Amino acid sequence: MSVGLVIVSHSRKIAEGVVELAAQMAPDVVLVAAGGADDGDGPSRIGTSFERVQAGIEQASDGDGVVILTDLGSAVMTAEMVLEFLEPEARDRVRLAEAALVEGAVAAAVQAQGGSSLDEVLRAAENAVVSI
Amino acid sequence: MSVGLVIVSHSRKIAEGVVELAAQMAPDVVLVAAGGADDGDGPSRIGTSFERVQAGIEQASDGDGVVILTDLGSAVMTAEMVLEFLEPEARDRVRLAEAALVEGAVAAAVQAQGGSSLDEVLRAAENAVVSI
Amino acid sequence: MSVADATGPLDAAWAVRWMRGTAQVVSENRALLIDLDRAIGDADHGENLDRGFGAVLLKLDGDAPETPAAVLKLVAMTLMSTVGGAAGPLYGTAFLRAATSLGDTGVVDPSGVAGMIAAARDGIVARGKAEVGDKTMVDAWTPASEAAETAAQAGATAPEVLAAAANAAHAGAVATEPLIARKGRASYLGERSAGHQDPGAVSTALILQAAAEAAGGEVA
Amino acid sequence: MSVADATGPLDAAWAVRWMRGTAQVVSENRALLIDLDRAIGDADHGENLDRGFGAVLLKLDGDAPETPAAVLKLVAMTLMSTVGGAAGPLYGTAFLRAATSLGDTGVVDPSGVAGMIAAARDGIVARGKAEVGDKTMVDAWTPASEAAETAAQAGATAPEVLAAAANAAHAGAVATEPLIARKGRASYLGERSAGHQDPGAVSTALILQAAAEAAGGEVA
Ligand SMILES: Nc1ncnc2c1ncn2[C@@H]1O[C@H](COP(=O)(O)OP(=O)(O)O)[C@@H](O)[C@H]1O
Ligand SMILES: Nc1ncnc2c1ncn2[C@@H]1O[C@H](COP(=O)(O)OP(=O)(O)O)[C@@H](O)[C@H]1O
Ligand SMILES: [Mg+2]
Ligand SMILES: [Mg+2]
Ligand SMILES: [Mg+2]
Ligand SMILES: [Mg+2]
Repeated sequence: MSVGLVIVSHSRKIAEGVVELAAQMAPDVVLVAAGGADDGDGPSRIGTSFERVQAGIEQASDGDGVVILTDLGSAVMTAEMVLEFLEPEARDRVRLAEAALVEGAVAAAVQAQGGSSLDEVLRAAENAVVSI
Repeated sequence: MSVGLVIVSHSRKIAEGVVELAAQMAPDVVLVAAGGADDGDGPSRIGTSFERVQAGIEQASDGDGVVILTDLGSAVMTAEMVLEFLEPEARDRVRLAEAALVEGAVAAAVQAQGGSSLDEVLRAAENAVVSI
Repeated sequence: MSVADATGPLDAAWAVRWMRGTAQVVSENRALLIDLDRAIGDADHGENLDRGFGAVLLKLDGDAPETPAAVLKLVAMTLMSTVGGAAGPLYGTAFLRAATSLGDTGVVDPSGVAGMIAAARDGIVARGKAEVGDKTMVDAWTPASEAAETAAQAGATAPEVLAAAANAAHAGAVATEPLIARKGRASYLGERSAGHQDPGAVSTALILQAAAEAAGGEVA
Repeated sequence: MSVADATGPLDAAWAVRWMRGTAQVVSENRALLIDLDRAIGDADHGENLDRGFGAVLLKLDGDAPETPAAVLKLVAMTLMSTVGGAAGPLYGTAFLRAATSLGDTGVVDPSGVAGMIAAARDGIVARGKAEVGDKTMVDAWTPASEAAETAAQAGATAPEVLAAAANAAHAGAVATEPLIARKGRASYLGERSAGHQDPGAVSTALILQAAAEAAGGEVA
């Protein structure tokens, strides 16, 4: 199984949209949307959710590792916090990309679809060119 | 009135999500989502729509100019095509940013909210750091 | 490929036949174009073009433009607003520039055919900034344009010029197979894009084949 | 600010009083924190913290942790999952590190207070990578930690150490006003971020004030 991706955005729509866009070119890759703040029921508030990110990593981690993409700085902090709660073996198989969210996710998804390794997928995200 | 933004994405959700995210920090800026391909009724297909981009520019152009942000290359081509159909005076007040979509849109929106000029807003988009 | 039944001057009626033929051949090859795009893209090229040329058919049923250029302009505007993928602005620009090159001529002559194909090709390059060898539709349009120019200069008839262009586009499309994509979505795949023909190059060959067949040109 | 009624050792009951007091003062200052965040952010800091400490109250009604550290750990976990903004991971980390620094001690002594505040501050720096002067909550936590350390070394009581920290945090928050933000959302504003106090620095002062008041410390 390939590397999975978790898309962390303050907006649920952005996270879901990135997943639908990237899925077009990477039908076999596990892509998980972790967008918006968690407020039980009701429409998702703008923000990030520790639980959604944690569950997203869990869901994406059956393959060759997980790359996390984030939008703004507070999403990065939420993701790093989640990483601190992982067991060392699980933690070792997760990478946090410093990448443009949409562009990096598409590039990473295509790379993962091709069966590349965790660090190759990370590199694809981080080197993604804007507006190819 | 400030500079307006048009968010062109292949995914309607992404475009709408970017608008909701950027609006939080730029409540007075006109932000228009031009996402997905236009198929009359029904859910929006993944793709870009000449008409939605054209209407978006129109809608955003009451202020000090318009900055367009795009996701992938075909969105850039659609936007450039629309620009060719504008009258020269209208065309002169529009800029196409080479920027990360989400990160660039937030940075540009904040800049526009501060009353900056068209080229300053463009610069903010293009210089946006990923994961601030 | 086959010899088309229709013959006659390259007038507005020819342009309409060309577009009807394109709609048909695109529809017949929908699955092929989707499969090609699945391998190195997002699996929608066949769907995009089928929708686009389907919309062209509807427009042609309503309207009967009086010059070849008017037909191509209508096609350009329709593709632009209905395709939704890269092929929308690319073919939109191509047909628009082709229309402009024809002016208000009623019947396109051999050098007019060559000029029209060159204009389409240049429009695609201006829009997408791809070069020959980047594994895009430019790799079909460029040899097509060169073959058309050569044939026109050698005194070929207009149908013969179109047939030469279509054959060259077909060869160009086939030759994209080993290339590594450097433009468009397929460029995300890097080296993995080799080993598949480019969908846009293949659809270009289909479109030019339809042009030749609509003119009664013999396509190899 | 006022002198709190409650006095006594810094035990689990004190930690619970601290958190109840924080929930109240955050709720009272919700609109202020929102307005501060509207000026240089996204106008949600008051809402974020009010939701977070509201959730803490519910947790404390259910559970009665037996050590100060256990209270702080519960608070950390609750804020982390309910705040939704930058303050979630930042205060989450702060309270978690503070809890760790206390170990299983039943009553926190003066140097324990200083160590707890230093641990919270260091956690925030580790999480957010801001330096003093970047116009963030670090500009309140850093002077608070220094003042607590100085007071503890000078032989102050635990409530006095907390009061010194709270006063220093308050002064630090006020002093963020002229600064230009270099971290967090406010950094998008560049020079326009000057002229407003940082919301996180202000909420930090409120939290430490509540700690002091819960201990009966006199806050200027
Ligand atoms: N920059 C470009 N220049 C020339 N042709 C391009 C460019 N980008 C894409 N193409 C062509 O477009 C074709 C894909 O079209 P289509 O599937 O409709 O678009 P999309 O990639 O948006 O899904 C490619 O096979 C290629 O021939
Ligand atoms: N990198 C950082 N380091 C330290 N503090 C930060 C950082 N980023 C943001 N903050 C603090 O967080 C506060 C904003 O919190 P909040 O409004 O809850 O988050 P958000 O910016 O996600 O809406 C700021 O006022 C600042 O004090
Ligand atoms: Mg495609
Ligand atoms: Mg497509
Ligand atoms: Mg905020
Ligand atoms: Mg927020």
